[in-house]
Amino acid sequence: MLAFRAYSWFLGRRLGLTLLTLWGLASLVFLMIKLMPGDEAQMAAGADASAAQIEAVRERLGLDAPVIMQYLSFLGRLLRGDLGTSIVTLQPVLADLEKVLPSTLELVFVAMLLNLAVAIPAGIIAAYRQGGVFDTTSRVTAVMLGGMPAFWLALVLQYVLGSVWRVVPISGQQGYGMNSPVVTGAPTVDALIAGNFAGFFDTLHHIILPAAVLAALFATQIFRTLRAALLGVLRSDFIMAVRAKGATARHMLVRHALPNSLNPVLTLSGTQAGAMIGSAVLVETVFARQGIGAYMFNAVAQKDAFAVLGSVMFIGTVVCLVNLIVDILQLLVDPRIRAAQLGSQGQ
Amino acid sequence: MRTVHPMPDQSTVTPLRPPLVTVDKLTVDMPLGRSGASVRIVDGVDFSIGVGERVALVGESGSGKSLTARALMRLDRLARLSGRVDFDGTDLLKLSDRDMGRLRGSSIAMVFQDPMSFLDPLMTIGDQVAETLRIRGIGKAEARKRALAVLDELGVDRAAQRLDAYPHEFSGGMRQRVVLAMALVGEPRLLIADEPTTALDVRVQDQVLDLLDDVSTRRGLAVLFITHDLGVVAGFAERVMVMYSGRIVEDGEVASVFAKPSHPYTQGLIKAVPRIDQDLNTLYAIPGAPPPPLARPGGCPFHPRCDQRFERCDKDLPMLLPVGLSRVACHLHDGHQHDRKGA
Amino acid sequence: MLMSIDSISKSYNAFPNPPAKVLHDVTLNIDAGEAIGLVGESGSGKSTIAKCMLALIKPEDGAITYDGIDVIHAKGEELRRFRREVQMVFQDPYGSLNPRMTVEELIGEGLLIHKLEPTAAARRKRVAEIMDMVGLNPNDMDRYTRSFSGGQRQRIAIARALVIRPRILVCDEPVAALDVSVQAQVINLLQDMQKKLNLAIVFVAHDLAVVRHLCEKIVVLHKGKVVEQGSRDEIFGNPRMPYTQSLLAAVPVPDPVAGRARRAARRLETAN
Amino acid sequence: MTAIAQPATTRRKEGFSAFEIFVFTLVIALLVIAVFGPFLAPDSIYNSDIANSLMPPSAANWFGTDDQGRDVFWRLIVGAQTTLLSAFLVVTLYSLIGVTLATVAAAGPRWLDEGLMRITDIGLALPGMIVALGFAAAMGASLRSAIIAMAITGWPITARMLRGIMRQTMEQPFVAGAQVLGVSKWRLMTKHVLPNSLDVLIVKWAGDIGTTVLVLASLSFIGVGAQPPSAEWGATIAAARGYVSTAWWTVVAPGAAVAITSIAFGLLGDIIQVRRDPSLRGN
Repeated sequence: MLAFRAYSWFLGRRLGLTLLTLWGLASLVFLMIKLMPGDEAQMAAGADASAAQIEAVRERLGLDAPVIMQYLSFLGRLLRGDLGTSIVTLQPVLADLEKVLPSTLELVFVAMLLNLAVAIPAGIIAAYRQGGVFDTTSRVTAVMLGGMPAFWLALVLQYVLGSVWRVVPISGQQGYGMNSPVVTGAPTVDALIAGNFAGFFDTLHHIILPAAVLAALFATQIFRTLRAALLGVLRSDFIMAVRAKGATARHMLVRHALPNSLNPVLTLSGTQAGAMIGSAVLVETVFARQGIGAYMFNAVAQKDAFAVLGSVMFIGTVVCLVNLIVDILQLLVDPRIRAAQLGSQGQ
Repeated sequence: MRTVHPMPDQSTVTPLRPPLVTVDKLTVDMPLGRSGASVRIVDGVDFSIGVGERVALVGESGSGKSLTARALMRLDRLARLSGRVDFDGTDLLKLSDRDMGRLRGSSIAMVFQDPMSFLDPLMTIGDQVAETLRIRGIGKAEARKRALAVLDELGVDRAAQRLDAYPHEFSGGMRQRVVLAMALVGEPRLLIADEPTTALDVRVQDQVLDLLDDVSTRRGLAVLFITHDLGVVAGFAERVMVMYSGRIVEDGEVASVFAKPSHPYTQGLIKAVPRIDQDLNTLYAIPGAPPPPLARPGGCPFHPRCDQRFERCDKDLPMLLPVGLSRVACHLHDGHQHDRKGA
Repeated sequence: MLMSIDSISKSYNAFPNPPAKVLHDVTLNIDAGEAIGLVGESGSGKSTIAKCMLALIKPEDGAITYDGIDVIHAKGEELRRFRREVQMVFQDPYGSLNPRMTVEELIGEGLLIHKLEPTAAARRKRVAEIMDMVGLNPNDMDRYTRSFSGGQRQRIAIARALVIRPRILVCDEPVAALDVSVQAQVINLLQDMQKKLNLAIVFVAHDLAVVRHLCEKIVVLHKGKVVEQGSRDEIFGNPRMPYTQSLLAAVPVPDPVAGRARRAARRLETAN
Repeated sequence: MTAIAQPATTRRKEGFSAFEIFVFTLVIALLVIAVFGPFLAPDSIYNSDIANSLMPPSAANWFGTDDQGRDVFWRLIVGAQTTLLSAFLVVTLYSLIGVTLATVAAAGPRWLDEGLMRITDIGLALPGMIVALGFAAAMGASLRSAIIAMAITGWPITARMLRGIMRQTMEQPFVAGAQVLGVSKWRLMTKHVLPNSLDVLIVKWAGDIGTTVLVLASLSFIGVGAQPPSAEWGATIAAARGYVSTAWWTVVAPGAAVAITSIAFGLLGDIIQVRRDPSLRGN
């Protein structure tokens, strides 16, 4: 009974916080719109709109009303899914973004896999042989990678691996003639649905470098967090008790230190899943991939302010929802994290 | 450089029983940062523990008592050890890590001060107690059965149902029983107990002491009991060793040490403890404080606080020498008392 | 009667679990100049009572009165007088002194904030006097507490509390973290100060032997309730409540003969 | 009761390792370049010289020239000032916001603390760079916009961390001691709580400079930060982006400058942290 109460309390709190965050995000975006220099109606209508068109937009957006009314109607429009209209594509921003979201999610998914697949084993080995050659090299690598600008790393690797060595395609998401019918919008998935295996491997070939660049940035954080957590646990008292039982170093690490260190890593990777969507802005455009990052980049380049702010609202919302899902998954999947999250009221 | 005494039998009190562990000139150095410098926490300790004997090691903070105990099991990975620790004919300090690992838990086991921080919060009690056996390749069912038997023996209520409970679901006294079960399940011959009752309330402490008393009698288990509480020593141990500043300063039968302590530090310590069974106007207070390991005074380390010090005390380090049935490291007792009269 | 605590209760919020009640209708009185011991095991609520007496936390029910001041609702000048006249010493000699203040700043802070000495020079002189009184070297005034031992720190803490001449000193396990050989120094100092300054001391402890040594009046607590209270002779010579008896019986004695006899008797009792 | 307790009395000063000296030298060199760089650079780097554009590295132009024929090396030296000064400004601004909010939250009544921390939670849950990008784009893409945008999105971590530490410090017995003595709330916070909580922030500060240099360069690259012809490093990379296959040095040099600066300040933060708490050594 108590557990049920604790669960619903946790879930309720988590949901409430997500709603609060979305409201905060909406308010920030509204503030951004108000910060824009110049006449909002003029901007929304586009540079070569006639006076009548501008007035029509002013009317539609209710820009003559007091700010508080404007704010409320802005929130109302958001609730109806209206993120504004791009002055370049003349399409609703939401419609534009929905088209490219799967491609970004695909990139983030692959990057997340790479991130965890590299960082977690590396963190474990580094902690297991603290101060050894592997530990030292991987720490130096982590420091270097963590300090490099992601977009620059993308440019350099693209040049070296794509142009000079030709190991991977320079850009795009699939080779010429490899297209599969668009179903989901994520190229790898579409290729699989079409049964186009050559196309599937081609899309993987295209995604590997962008995903690796995106992953590099985040893998350094996972590596450092896991390694520090493992070493911290290895220094704790109960590890001495396990030593006193005659356990080997390996047994201590796998059976005791690792389970006790995973919590911060899982929490971090949850946050990272969201942050990666934001960081796609830095990578997608370099590799000429479709996606919300590239969309946003182009919007900035074309001074399409409503598309930029619509994207901010959209990405922020996706990040919040991803964080919420990851938190709930953590709670459901691992009973240990459940215990830690809900607190232990034993005795 | 100190002279090495070639006759170990002279500098060791003969235990009542055949010796199980003989420690000879054990030193423990802890590194300071990465500069390569280190500080000597335990400075040449000699003692032995007989089969089934209960020995208390008493000392204050910085005396090196805990590190001495851990050194017997080589538990501190950073510590640099030298000397000999002879257990059943093998020098533990010379064993490979793998062989030492085999000995831990099965021949020598340890219980610790704060049971909660010495239990893995994410593993069930049953698994933690059985782990000692599982590490040695004993099957899951068998290990669980024996874990249950030990928990029962130690008076854990409804042990069978609670095998799958986690440490946070136990009270302080029960946790100490679990830690004790973890130590005893491998049927060791020596149990090192590092302040096992310090964090407990008196009534629980009393129960744990009774338990330890029973188990050691029943199993013929030798116990090295580390504590700072002289009351606990008097009620539990047969022999007491008093440590000060990294050295043993007095070692003897509990009855004779308490009745007639020889070292001024032991004398002061016994007089300084407030007693539940007596009214005193003022407690005897030893002036000053125990020195931190980096600032140990030369000569006898106790001399700055000693009310019986004389000329030699700040110059020569007293050796631990036989005095009656005990051993004492004090210039008052090393056969040069006439020096003092002359001074 | 200097301070009276009248049936106070206190619970702690443990949301989402139900609140935990740690004090149930606790009543006790403190007279000027007396030393009173609050003893109990962990979870007995003894430290919570000390915090209530110092107005660090507020009980939900009941009243605390100090020399005509309603402590729970005191404000302004009344609260200032209460803060000047009721002081405390903590258990942890390492955490109880601000590491970024010199000994002079630490001990002189009370004089400064209560404006008891107008000039820095006068404050300095008072600090030197009190340091001398508690057995510290006044030349150490400009040092930070980092390099002081646990016992010296407790002396600093006592000097810091006593320099503004309080009438009640609440000591929460002041010797529990000290080495045995140093513990006696601090106990003797407290005893000394109590007599010299006609100070009322509230001594919170789990160690009955220390309490017996220091306090004329003893209050035994168990699970947030007062189980028994009385004079030293009553509690130690003729305890009435079974809880008090079991508590006393469990205290180890540093004497092998007496200690073994006590334990044997006790085990016989539990066996029956 | 362990023998090796008593950290206070056994604390010792240790010398600096070669690695630490290397990092200090690097940081100091960067600061010196940032302060004096613009005074040393030849005037020619402000004018374009199309005849000499995209020349590879040589004795005359160590890092080659860019598409405008300007010397890449000297533009980096000049850009160091813009880049580092902006980063310092950003970190100082958001630290001030963070410290103020944390102090108010820690000292204030429960409802205020709760309210401020929920606002902080919102800030923490949002992707900082995206929100900063939005602000900068809305205010009109410029270095000034990017700095303001980063300052108003950067404070939540500082505020959350410091508030946590201050709450911990307030649990320390010496704070209760000061309360019993009757010190005012102002004195309690400024004299007892803040001084014992701030040093963690100083460690974070060094690392934050490194991170800020990175994010600032990213914003400039996306186009909402410094605009060409600014010598700010991110803007330089953005401007040179199209020449990566024909003149790699125009991209590699400024990116390396960003990386070295961010790594140097990150390492500085690590060193200070290990010095404060030697048990972290090797992390």
